[in-house]
Amino acid sequence: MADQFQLSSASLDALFTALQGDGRRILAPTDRDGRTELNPVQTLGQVARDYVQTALSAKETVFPKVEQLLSYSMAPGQVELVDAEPRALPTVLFGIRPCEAGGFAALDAVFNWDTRDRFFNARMEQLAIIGVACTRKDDACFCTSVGGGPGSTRGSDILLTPAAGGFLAQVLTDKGRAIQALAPELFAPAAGLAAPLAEVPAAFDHAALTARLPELFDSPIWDDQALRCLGCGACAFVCPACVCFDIQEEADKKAGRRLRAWDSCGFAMFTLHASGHNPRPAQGARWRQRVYHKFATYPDRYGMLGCVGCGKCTRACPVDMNLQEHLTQAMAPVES
Amino acid sequence: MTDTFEPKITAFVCNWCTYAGADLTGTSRIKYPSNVRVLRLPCTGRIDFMLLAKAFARGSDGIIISGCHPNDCHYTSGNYHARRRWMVYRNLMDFMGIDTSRITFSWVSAAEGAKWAELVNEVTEGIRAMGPYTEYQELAHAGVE
Amino acid sequence: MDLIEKAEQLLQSGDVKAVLGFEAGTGGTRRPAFARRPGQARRLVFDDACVQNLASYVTRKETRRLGKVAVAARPGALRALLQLMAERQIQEQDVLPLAVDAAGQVAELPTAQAIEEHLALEPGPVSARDRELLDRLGKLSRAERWAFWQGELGRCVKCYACRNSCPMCYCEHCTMDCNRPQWVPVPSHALGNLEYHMVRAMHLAGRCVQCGDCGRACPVGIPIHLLTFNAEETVHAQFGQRAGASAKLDYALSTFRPDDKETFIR
Amino acid sequence: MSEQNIYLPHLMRIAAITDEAPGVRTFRLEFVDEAAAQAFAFRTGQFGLYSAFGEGESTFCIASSPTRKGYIECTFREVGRVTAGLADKEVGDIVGFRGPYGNIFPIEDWRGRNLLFITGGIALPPLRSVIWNCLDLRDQFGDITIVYGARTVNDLVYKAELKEWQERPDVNLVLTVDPGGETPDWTGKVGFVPPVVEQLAPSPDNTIALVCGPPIMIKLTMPILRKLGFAPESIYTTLENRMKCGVGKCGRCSTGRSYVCKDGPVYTLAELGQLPAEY
Repeated sequence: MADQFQLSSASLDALFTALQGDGRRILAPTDRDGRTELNPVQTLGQVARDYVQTALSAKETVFPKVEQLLSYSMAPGQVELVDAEPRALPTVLFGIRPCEAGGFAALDAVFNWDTRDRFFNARMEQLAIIGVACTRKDDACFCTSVGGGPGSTRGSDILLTPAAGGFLAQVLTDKGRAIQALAPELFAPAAGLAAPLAEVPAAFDHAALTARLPELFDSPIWDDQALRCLGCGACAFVCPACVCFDIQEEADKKAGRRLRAWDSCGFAMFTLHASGHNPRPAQGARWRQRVYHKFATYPDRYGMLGCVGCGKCTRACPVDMNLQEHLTQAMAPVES
Repeated sequence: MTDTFEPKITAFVCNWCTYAGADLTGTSRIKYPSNVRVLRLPCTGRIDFMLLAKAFARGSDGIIISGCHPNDCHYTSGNYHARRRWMVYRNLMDFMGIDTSRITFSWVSAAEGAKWAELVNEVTEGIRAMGPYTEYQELAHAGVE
Repeated sequence: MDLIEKAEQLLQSGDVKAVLGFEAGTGGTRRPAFARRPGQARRLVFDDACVQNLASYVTRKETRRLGKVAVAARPGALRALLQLMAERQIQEQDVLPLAVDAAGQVAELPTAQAIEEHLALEPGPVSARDRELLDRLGKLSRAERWAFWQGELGRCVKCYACRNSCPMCYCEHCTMDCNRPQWVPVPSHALGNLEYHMVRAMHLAGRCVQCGDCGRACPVGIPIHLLTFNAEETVHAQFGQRAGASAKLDYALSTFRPDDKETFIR
Repeated sequence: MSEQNIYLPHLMRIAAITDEAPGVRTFRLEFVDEAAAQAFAFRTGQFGLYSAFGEGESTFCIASSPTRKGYIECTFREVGRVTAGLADKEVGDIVGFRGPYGNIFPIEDWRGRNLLFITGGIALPPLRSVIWNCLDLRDQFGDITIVYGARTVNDLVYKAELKEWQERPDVNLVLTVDPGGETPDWTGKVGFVPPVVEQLAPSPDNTIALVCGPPIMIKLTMPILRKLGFAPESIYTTLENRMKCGVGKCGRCSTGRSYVCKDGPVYTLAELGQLPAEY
């Protein structure tokens, strides 16, 4: 059980000051131009209120949408390679939801299961997460169906739960304790207090789903479900657990750089061979890959799901490819 | 600083009129600034809007686009088609906040060597007064972690 | 006859293989739905919350494979269907557009002419809100517009939801996916985003039916439809035609008039 | 402690270029950095990512045998941006190489076995590595049979080596070209690879079959081998899924639970049976 404390809003604001005094930037959900999105903040007052989720996920703090892997210069018969050092700033991610905080483990699983990805790791090392538990939910949320919950501590270094006059704080990790140590006087003892959380009823049993997927591979439901899928990458790009990336070259005659950028298995181009052959030629196969990668491959390879139930994909989808609903349907394929 | 600023200007010209006109400027020994890099294309109809975008992205401070006068196109109607596209593109660029005053469109015939020199002079001085197109050139490095 | 009855009838008779319409989605929204069997027609709804442009499905190979489809079409979809006919991507007999009136009654629009006549009764494509946005941006200084679009496009992650939701973006090989040459950088950095949206707007100039679906599709809320709207408005103002007005429209940028009027060529 | 950048390639100098067939070239590559050369080792079946600086990276097998030290070779057809960039290079130019990646052909397990190679077109390179590896250890293996087909005589790659294999008494080389692809002096067979294999009817006894070719050739050859009595565990092939990272992260080659770049590219037919047919 983690150490539990109480923080008034004023204390939390003071903690923001202490964090910045320690040389850390704070990224938090803000309401800017009518959109809830992560931005640098200085004070608690700048943090969005009453939000359920940001549109994009917090993965961009450790896995930016575009990052440089290397650069080089060229002359006849010569190439000078320049290694790229990730620009990893000491960062506190404040106010993300427990589901998203849990997503970093899924990223880590892929980036480090074999060789280690320096770019991800350098940024991860500099990142501390102060999550805020959910007292509200919306129709896209399904964290409890995938092993999470509105008060899940997984992935957070400190988890705050809104309570009267401020927050309950669970200090969970060494990184969390290091933050606490910056201003220990702000953390008042609060043993035994509790705060109400959002109610998110579970919609399906993820273990049963994982067990069932192998036999459903050739089922027509994937093609059926994917009929309305437009094949864009919105779901993958907003997903806190989607890791797939592209490597792109940009150069002129004298110099160039190699960049990593987000990619999506939903794009037809993703698997297209130079010969024109495409192993996943239709959207149904690509949609199935998305589902299977998260709910069959991840559990098999990494012992966890590749989905945290945040519902960002559902909210981002222009045609409402509701993931929870589709998975529920996969568990009980009854259609007239 | 502005004293040392030499504008980089890219000119996209058609092969049949403006290129020949610029050639005439030279053979007529009319002097004009050397800030212009001339890129010859078969016809103004070939001057894709992306060429303009690429010129700015690669560091041009100003752009000249020039071809045959209406009714004089070597391919009959390439310049008419081009004109339509420029009308749309110029509005769009302005709407996106791109500085269209850095782009000069003109018709320069093979006989108008003097007009070419005059045009290049004016554009060069105009761009020199505006200064480098830093805000666009900075894009090339922005947005990469 | 209401939409559900109509859909049941069409599917029962085999006149169409699917009815493309809307059904209830997450949190009170509406979403595209394919009714492929008479029993599925009950799911269909049609009201002002139905916003997506269903015409973007008719050129998809997954849809074409089904056979002829009926489309419960809003005006934006109808304009897109006409424009697709003008661009020879579909023929009259490939699709059966269905118009639903305020009372929920359905009319078949089996010919281009029927669509054109139906659309003639509809208000213009640009909503008052978008008109106001366009005007407001137009009144800003150039530097302010630059700052506005840089702020907005900086949010773009190049998920291509705008492209893929667009009924007119049917190209099998989009120039964004071609790399010889690589015209537009693939990554969503500042230049990649600016050039992508510039190309998208230009490729839709004279073809954009101004349904605004691209802007609606954007997961980060960029009003990117304003870019194609701007290009389309220029085409309308300068060349006197609007995409989606007729199945026999020439592409504004592949034609010309010797007396096209401009003010900027020296 | 800063970790290694796993995406940073080695610089390689092109030591030799061989034009194999129309659009098909072989590069012999040597490490620019001596220490990297010393540290480098690979086994047959492995692949790498080759950089044409300015254009990007592309995935090909290492087409030379690990028994030939001091260099690696790759053979590619010019089909896209990167391969076109590579095709522009000349001897002495620098390209990039990351690798070796992926699993191997387990030739140690094949001692005393007969080897049957079946391949077509530009898919000979991965098997060429195995063939030379086994020929350099010739006494460890039984009969070696190679069935190789191409569209036309001109499209056959490694023509000098084919001649060498043809002349070796300890190799049975069967060459074939598609109908219409033969020249007047062609002495090989005329016909597609699968029926040629069927006609040849190789014995499955104590034999390992290695099949590399275009998807259609593999698809048609597998049932023939099964009919001849080859066990799925004795038939090997390689998958050619598209890759970007080569190290099991970018997700592109993910097929079922397998990353082709890590768990492949070498699979037995039995293993393929466990994967969805998304390759």
